[in-house]
Amino acid sequence: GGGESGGGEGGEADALRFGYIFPETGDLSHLGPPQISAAKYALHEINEAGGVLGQEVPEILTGDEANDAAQANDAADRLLGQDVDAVLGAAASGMTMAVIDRITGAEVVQCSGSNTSPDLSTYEDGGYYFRTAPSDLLQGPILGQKVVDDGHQSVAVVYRADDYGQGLAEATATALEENGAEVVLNEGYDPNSTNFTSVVQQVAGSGADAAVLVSFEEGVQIITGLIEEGFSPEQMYSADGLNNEGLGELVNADDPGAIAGFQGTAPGVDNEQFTTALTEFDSELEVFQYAPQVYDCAIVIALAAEAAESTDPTVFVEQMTAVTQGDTQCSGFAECRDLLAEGQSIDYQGASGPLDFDENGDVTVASFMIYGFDEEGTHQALEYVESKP
Amino acid sequence: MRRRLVTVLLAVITAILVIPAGAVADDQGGETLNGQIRKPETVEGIDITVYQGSEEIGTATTGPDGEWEVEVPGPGAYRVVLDQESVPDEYVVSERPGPEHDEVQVREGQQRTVIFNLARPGEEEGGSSASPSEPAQEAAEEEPAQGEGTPEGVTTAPGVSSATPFGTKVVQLTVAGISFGLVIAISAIGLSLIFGTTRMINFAHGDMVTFGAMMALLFSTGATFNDVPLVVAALIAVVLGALLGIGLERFLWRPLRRRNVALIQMFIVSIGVALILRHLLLVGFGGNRERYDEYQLQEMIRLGPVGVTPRELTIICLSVLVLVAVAAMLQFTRIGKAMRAVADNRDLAESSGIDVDRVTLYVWGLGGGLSALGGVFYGLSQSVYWQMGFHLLLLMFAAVILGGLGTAYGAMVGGLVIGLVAQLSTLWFPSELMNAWALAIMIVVLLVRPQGILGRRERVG
Amino acid sequence: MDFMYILSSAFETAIGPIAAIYALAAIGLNLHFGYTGLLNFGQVGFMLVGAYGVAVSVTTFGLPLWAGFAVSVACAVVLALLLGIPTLRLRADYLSICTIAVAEVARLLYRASFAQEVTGGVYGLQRFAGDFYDANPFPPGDYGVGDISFSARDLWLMTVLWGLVALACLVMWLLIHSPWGRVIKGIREDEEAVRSLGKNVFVYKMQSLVLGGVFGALAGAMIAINQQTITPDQFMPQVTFYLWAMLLLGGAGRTLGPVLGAVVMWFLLTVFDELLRSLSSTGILPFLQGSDVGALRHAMVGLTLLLLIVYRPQGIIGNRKEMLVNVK
Amino acid sequence: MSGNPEQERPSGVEAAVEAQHVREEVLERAGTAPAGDPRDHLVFADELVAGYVPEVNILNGCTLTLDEGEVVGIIGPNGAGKSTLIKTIFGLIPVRSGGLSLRGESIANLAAHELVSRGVGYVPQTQNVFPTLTVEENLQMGAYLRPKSFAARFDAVAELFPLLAQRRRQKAGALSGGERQMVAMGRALMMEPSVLLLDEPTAGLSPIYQEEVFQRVKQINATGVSVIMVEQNARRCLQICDRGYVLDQGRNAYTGTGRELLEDPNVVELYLGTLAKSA
Amino acid sequence: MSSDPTPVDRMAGVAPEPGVTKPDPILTVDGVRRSFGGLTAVDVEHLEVQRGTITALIGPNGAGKSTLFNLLTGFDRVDAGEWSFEGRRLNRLGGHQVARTGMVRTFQLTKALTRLTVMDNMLLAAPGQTGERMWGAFARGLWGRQERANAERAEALLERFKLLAKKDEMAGSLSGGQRKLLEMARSLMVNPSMVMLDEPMAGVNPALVQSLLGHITALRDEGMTVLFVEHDMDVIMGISDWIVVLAQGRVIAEGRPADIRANKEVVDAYLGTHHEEPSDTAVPAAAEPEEDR
Ligand SMILES: Nc1ncnc2c1ncn2[C@@H]1O[C@H](COP(=O)(O)OP(=O)(O)OP(=O)(O)O)[C@@H](O)[C@H]1O
Ligand SMILES: Nc1ncnc2c1ncn2[C@@H]1O[C@H](COP(=O)(O)OP(=O)(O)OP(=O)(O)O)[C@@H](O)[C@H]1O
Ligand SMILES: [Mg+2]
Ligand SMILES: [Mg+2]
Repeated sequence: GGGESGGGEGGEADALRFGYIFPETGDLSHLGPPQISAAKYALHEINEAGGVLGQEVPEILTGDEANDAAQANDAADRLLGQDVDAVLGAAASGMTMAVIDRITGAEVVQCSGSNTSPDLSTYEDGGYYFRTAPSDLLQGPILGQKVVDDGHQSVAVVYRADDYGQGLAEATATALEENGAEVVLNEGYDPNSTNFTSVVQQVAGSGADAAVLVSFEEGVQIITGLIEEGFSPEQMYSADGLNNEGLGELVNADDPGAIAGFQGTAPGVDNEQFTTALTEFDSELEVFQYAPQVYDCAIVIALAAEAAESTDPTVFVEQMTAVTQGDTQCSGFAECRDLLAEGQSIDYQGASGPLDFDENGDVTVASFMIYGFDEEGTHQALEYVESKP
Repeated sequence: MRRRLVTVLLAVITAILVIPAGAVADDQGGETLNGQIRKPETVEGIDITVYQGSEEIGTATTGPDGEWEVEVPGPGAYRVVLDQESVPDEYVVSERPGPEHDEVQVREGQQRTVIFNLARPGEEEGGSSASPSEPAQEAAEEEPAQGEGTPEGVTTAPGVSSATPFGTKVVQLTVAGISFGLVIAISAIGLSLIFGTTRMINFAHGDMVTFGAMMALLFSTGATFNDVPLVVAALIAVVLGALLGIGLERFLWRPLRRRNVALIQMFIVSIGVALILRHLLLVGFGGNRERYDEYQLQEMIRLGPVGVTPRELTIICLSVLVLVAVAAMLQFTRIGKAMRAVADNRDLAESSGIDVDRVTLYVWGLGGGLSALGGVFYGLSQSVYWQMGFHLLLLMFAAVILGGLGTAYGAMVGGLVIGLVAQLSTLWFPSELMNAWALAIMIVVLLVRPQGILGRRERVG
Repeated sequence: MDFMYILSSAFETAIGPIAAIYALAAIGLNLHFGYTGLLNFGQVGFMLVGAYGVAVSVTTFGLPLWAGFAVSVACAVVLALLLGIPTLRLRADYLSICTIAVAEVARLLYRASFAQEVTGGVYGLQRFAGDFYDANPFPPGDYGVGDISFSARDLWLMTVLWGLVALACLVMWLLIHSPWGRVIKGIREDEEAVRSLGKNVFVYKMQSLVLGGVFGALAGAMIAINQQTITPDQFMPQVTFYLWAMLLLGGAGRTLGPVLGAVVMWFLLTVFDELLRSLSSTGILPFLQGSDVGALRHAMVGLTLLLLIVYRPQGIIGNRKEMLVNVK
Repeated sequence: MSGNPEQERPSGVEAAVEAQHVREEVLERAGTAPAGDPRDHLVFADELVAGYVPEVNILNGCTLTLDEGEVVGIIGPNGAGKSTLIKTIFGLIPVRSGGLSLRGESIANLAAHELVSRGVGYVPQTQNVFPTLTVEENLQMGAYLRPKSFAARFDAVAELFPLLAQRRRQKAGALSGGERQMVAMGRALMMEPSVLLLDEPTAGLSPIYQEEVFQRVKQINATGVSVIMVEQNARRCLQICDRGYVLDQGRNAYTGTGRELLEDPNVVELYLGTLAKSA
Repeated sequence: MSSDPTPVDRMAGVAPEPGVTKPDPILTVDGVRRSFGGLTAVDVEHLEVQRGTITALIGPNGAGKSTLFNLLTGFDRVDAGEWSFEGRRLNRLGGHQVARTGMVRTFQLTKALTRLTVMDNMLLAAPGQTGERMWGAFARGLWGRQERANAERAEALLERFKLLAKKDEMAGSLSGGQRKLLEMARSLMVNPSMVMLDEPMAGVNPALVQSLLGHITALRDEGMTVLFVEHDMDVIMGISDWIVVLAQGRVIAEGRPADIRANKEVVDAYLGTHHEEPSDTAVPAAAEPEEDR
């Protein structure tokens, strides 16, 4: 129904233009595909529902952050040069740092689905920067608590020494100590490291009864090493970086059950539906890290534009927080848009969680999944926990 | 500031339990607070009281294995207090986390663990958090013997519950260093050959390594090629690697040489080749890490303090074999000598009747094949991803240079030094600086021996 | 597909601040390699210390921005000395690997957790260039001709940067066309011969390393200013490789070679990016997945580098005669 | 300040001017050498044009023949193109125009190693050893195409240069200039060529060895090997040569038997010098 | 020419024996040794080089001549021994420092600066250029005149060495012999008080050799000391005032040309008998310059 959205004065508004800056290449290129698909999926949904303010949303403009600030900057420049209204990304906190001045300085809304660095909360972004991923400060305590709850009292924390791993590891280690557990090892490794034997041996030799691995896929090498050293998967924990359906097969293709008992935390809600829909949209997708968060970014931006009845970012940025904190809960673009058209104030419930932005553009409430693997090595969501700062 | 934030953090709102048969929530039902006093050892008869606000919810006393449990009426925030009176005289309550936990949030259905630690008077140390550079030596002293004290319900794997003594660590890391060093060496030997023969800094070598690993992956896993055994796939990969090398020489480097293009320009071309190869592999195989599906997760062979998997042992042995074979080939066979002759002086080699183009082609073939083999070994010992070779490239160069260019065993010696230094540095320094130490050692060695470890000084006048 | 748009946006990049920054760093590299024959593969190390010189001075120690630049230059000098003393007597190919190694070690140290207090560790440092933008004489707004336009911010940056580049070129020209430059070029050919004529080769090499390093550091400092944020991981060895590509593309041993190389290189990078992206969005290349564009673009850059060297090995304005003499 | 020794001759400048005249005259005549039939000669280079840098010819129509069992010497001032001529014959420099044949068969575009397999051996003027190979390996490279004959040939070479046998395990790069020259010569002798191209084989050798090399060349020649040698030890070279060519600026300036050239006053004045004039 | 006895004349009274002291040595070498593995390449007990003379250093291949040059000029390190030049000890000085004391050498295997023009090769060698200092380089006015003077001198030398036509070509495009010539000319450009030439005439056309010898003797007459290694007997006998014979690293004989030719040991080890005949005829030519005086 385009009728309602015609509420804008004469329907003269420009189309809402999205752009993204995601890692298509570079060290974090494995994080690219799910986020790209999610963004495209969101736009697809929006257009299915008739577009924003009655205008079809044009094809998303793309940019590669390449894990290189110069290229990310260049990509940002070009997106801005094409008059985008909103930029999704960047995926890595460091890359966001590299482009945030440019984008928010140009008064364009930026929303990332995977930035977890606490520093971004307080960054002076003129109110243009948002993120749907929870800060490390939210995830760390949940993970720490989980380890302690399972009866572990001396814990080894190893992490990917970059802005993702170090931040989360710090938060987790703090939480572990707050809970009274002893952190017997707190060691970062070079993300580009080509050999993990020494890390494995440090964990094995630390006398810890549990290990927390804050890593991306390279964590598989540590898991394998630890299992071979006689560590049981039940003693291993990880975070969103290893929240991977195929983890069991990566560790041991013959017997994915080898990692039975491995657990971890990851931002997300119980949203089978979203995963299924996204898989339908892009059948080649294997992992789904941060896909719901990116999807939410796009939808919230579209809703904000609807609510502000304008696709001008300087105008609709005011509505970004409002559409996540209103009175009537709703989910999905079509439903929320219709409510807005009825003049209601809406509270968008995202694919990644309840999603309420605070004044910093952070989510106030984050939902975390505790995942684990069963005897067959199948990925399971064990529990959902919400956390508020 | 962050500390304080975290203490107020755990305000729990709702809890949704999705999977009914959760692996953790074994005994379904009410919320509890529980714990086990086991530091420095399990202590019986300690009283623990739980309050909600000022209201006392319940009290428990630790059992013989130090465990205690208090049922709580429901989700919410509780205060858990350890009764200091009940602590036997030989212990005091450890400062961390102290005798009292404020604001312990319990979610619906959660059996939440609360930790109290005891300590022997006088032994109390301030913080227990390990700094990265001192891996928990204290933990070893604190828990000299586990054995009978280990309570059930707490999973403790054999051999990991107490910290390993320093000497053992040295031995273990030495083994790890050797195996790492040999993987570097075997990947680098092709580089050394090509670098040695053509004097060209081939920046595409890392990606040739990746190519080999990926080809083996392509043939050994997945439906595409019906799962040939990895050994066969590795052989195919070596052949393909050799073909890649030959193709590059035949259709790129040779024409460039014909056009009298200088080495440094060729180096830029090799960067171009590297970019192409790497990103085509990215497009073809995606950005994820994969592993071969054979020889994973093996039982360790334990020889005293050292554990090695058969996989690693095989890689070590095969690497040494191949390295020695290549070195011997270079040193003793006719074609090997011809390769060195071409390296020294192309025109003169040509004038000696050596078909320089053919020899160079062999070198590239051999170099390509060996890099593919290195890739398979490397992928087997670590994992296969599109940047694997690129990440290893600098270490390979370091190994080749450190050993001394143009020497038969150079790559091997250099690789071993690099591998050992990298691994052993983690005994004292943070792991994140592993590569920094490996590279630093190269510079230090070159300071003393500018021609590399095995290299020979050149005559000046 | 809008070719005019693609061209104009590529042109914007080619004369934009980033290209100027790379040009500056490549000028330093030109002094190192093009004239002195030092195979310096660690130029990015100078950019790193330059960038951090500004960032650390301003953020961590609260110094004014100009002092940050002074610190940058000082850091470059120190790094050049540290790098040069052990490595300058090495053979060319050994030197090349050692310089990458030093730059890489520097990066790893700057990002290490123990350095976090000062350098911000893996998080890097942000927001230190306010003073620079406050000094912007251009009133806010867009400036440009036709499809090409720059914001006041970029215009200010570009003025300063291209000014620096021009200054660097002038300095280089004066130096190279002097007896000093002759000695430097002599060292490139055969340092033993130059030594036998009574020139202190080490000192000359060191001077060259320092001066080229200072250009690199200035480029680094300008990166910091441009981005307002720096992390150690943006100073990976690849940056040096790109600089090399630019230098050889333009023509090594030519005053304007590196500048031309940087401009052309960024032009190409952008053209391919835009071209592939518009091809994939118009669906002309159906096999292209969204995430493949970035990868293919890099592959295309590789291919172009390759073709350019094949068809113009001496670079765009290089001297083919010099190159041929070099070979035989 | 000008040196006394020059008094007996015209002063430097005048001499140069006069010499230039003679040279120009000679070069006028050159290039009209009668072309023969390639099949009549072992090596036949006809009006060769070649060079290094595009569009700059170093050889401007150089003609040379070598018959079976001959020793031919090439002399000429520095930079005349002697080495270039040898390199062109040996296929290291592409022929730009002109004919080049071996036993009547064109070799204009053959690679050097193919010539080696046709029995042509070559000793370059500079960079004529493999520095990182040992002396023995250097010699093995000489016998690359006939590895079996190595042992026997090695003994023969060792007899000529005993030092090489003593130093067989030493890297050639560390050798003295003369020792290198021995290695280079030895390497060529290992090949058992039927045509031997020598570019200043005696440069840097001590007088004893210089003479030894000339003698050896004669001996080898006596066994049926044809030799082309470039020499700056021109007088001695022409003494043992059957025929000699004087090259100047990439052209033939004089051609004749060794004795004819030795006695031609112009050749002596311009190319041989009077320093070592006998009698 | 001055009426003072020239250095050459003063050599008349010096006994032709190894290690003999000279009236006015510019270079004194004492106990210099260098060995490579088991091979002692240089073992010179005592050697003096007379100022203002042309001294030839001869010896069989591998005798250690080039190695001695390398040691004396700081391009290699001695195992033991010391030496002094113009009364100044040179031990531990680097190659460039030695050159600055006024002792300049050439290399047996030439080292042309290939991608510099011949002229630049020459100019590079000129000593004490203001513009060679980094800051000086910017002040064109400071070094412009010096540069022109140097260029003139360089052209004169190139003319002499038959390289003037090539002055704007890259040194890398010179032929083997031309490189030798350039190397020699370049070393003279430094204005050394002593040049050490390592086989300067090998590969140089005899006609040119002849005119160069004139130049070298002229240089000597201007007061320069020349120490050169050579295998061409005509050259050695033609211009040297004094000959030092090295074999297996040791000085086995010293003396004037006539002394050396009469030395049976040297003839056997080095000259070979066959050479006697032509070298006999060369004597008068060699003696010419001296007789003139
Ligand atoms: N690699 C090269 N590139 C360009 N020009 C060259 C090259 N080598 C030689 N030349 C030029 O070719 C000419 C002839 O050189 P060539 O080496 O043939 O001389 P030559 O007769 O052997 O002299 P010499 O007796 O000094 O060895 C020289 O003038 C030189 O300038
Ligand atoms: N770096 C080195 N390593 C090993 N041996 C060396 C080295 N340098 C020189 N030699 C040896 O020392 C000896 C002396 O060499 P040197 O070059 O001084 O001889 P030379 O007298 O100059 O001979 P030539 O007349 O042939 O040039 C030679 O036998 C040589 O092999
Ligand atoms: Mg020649
Ligand atoms: Mg010598």
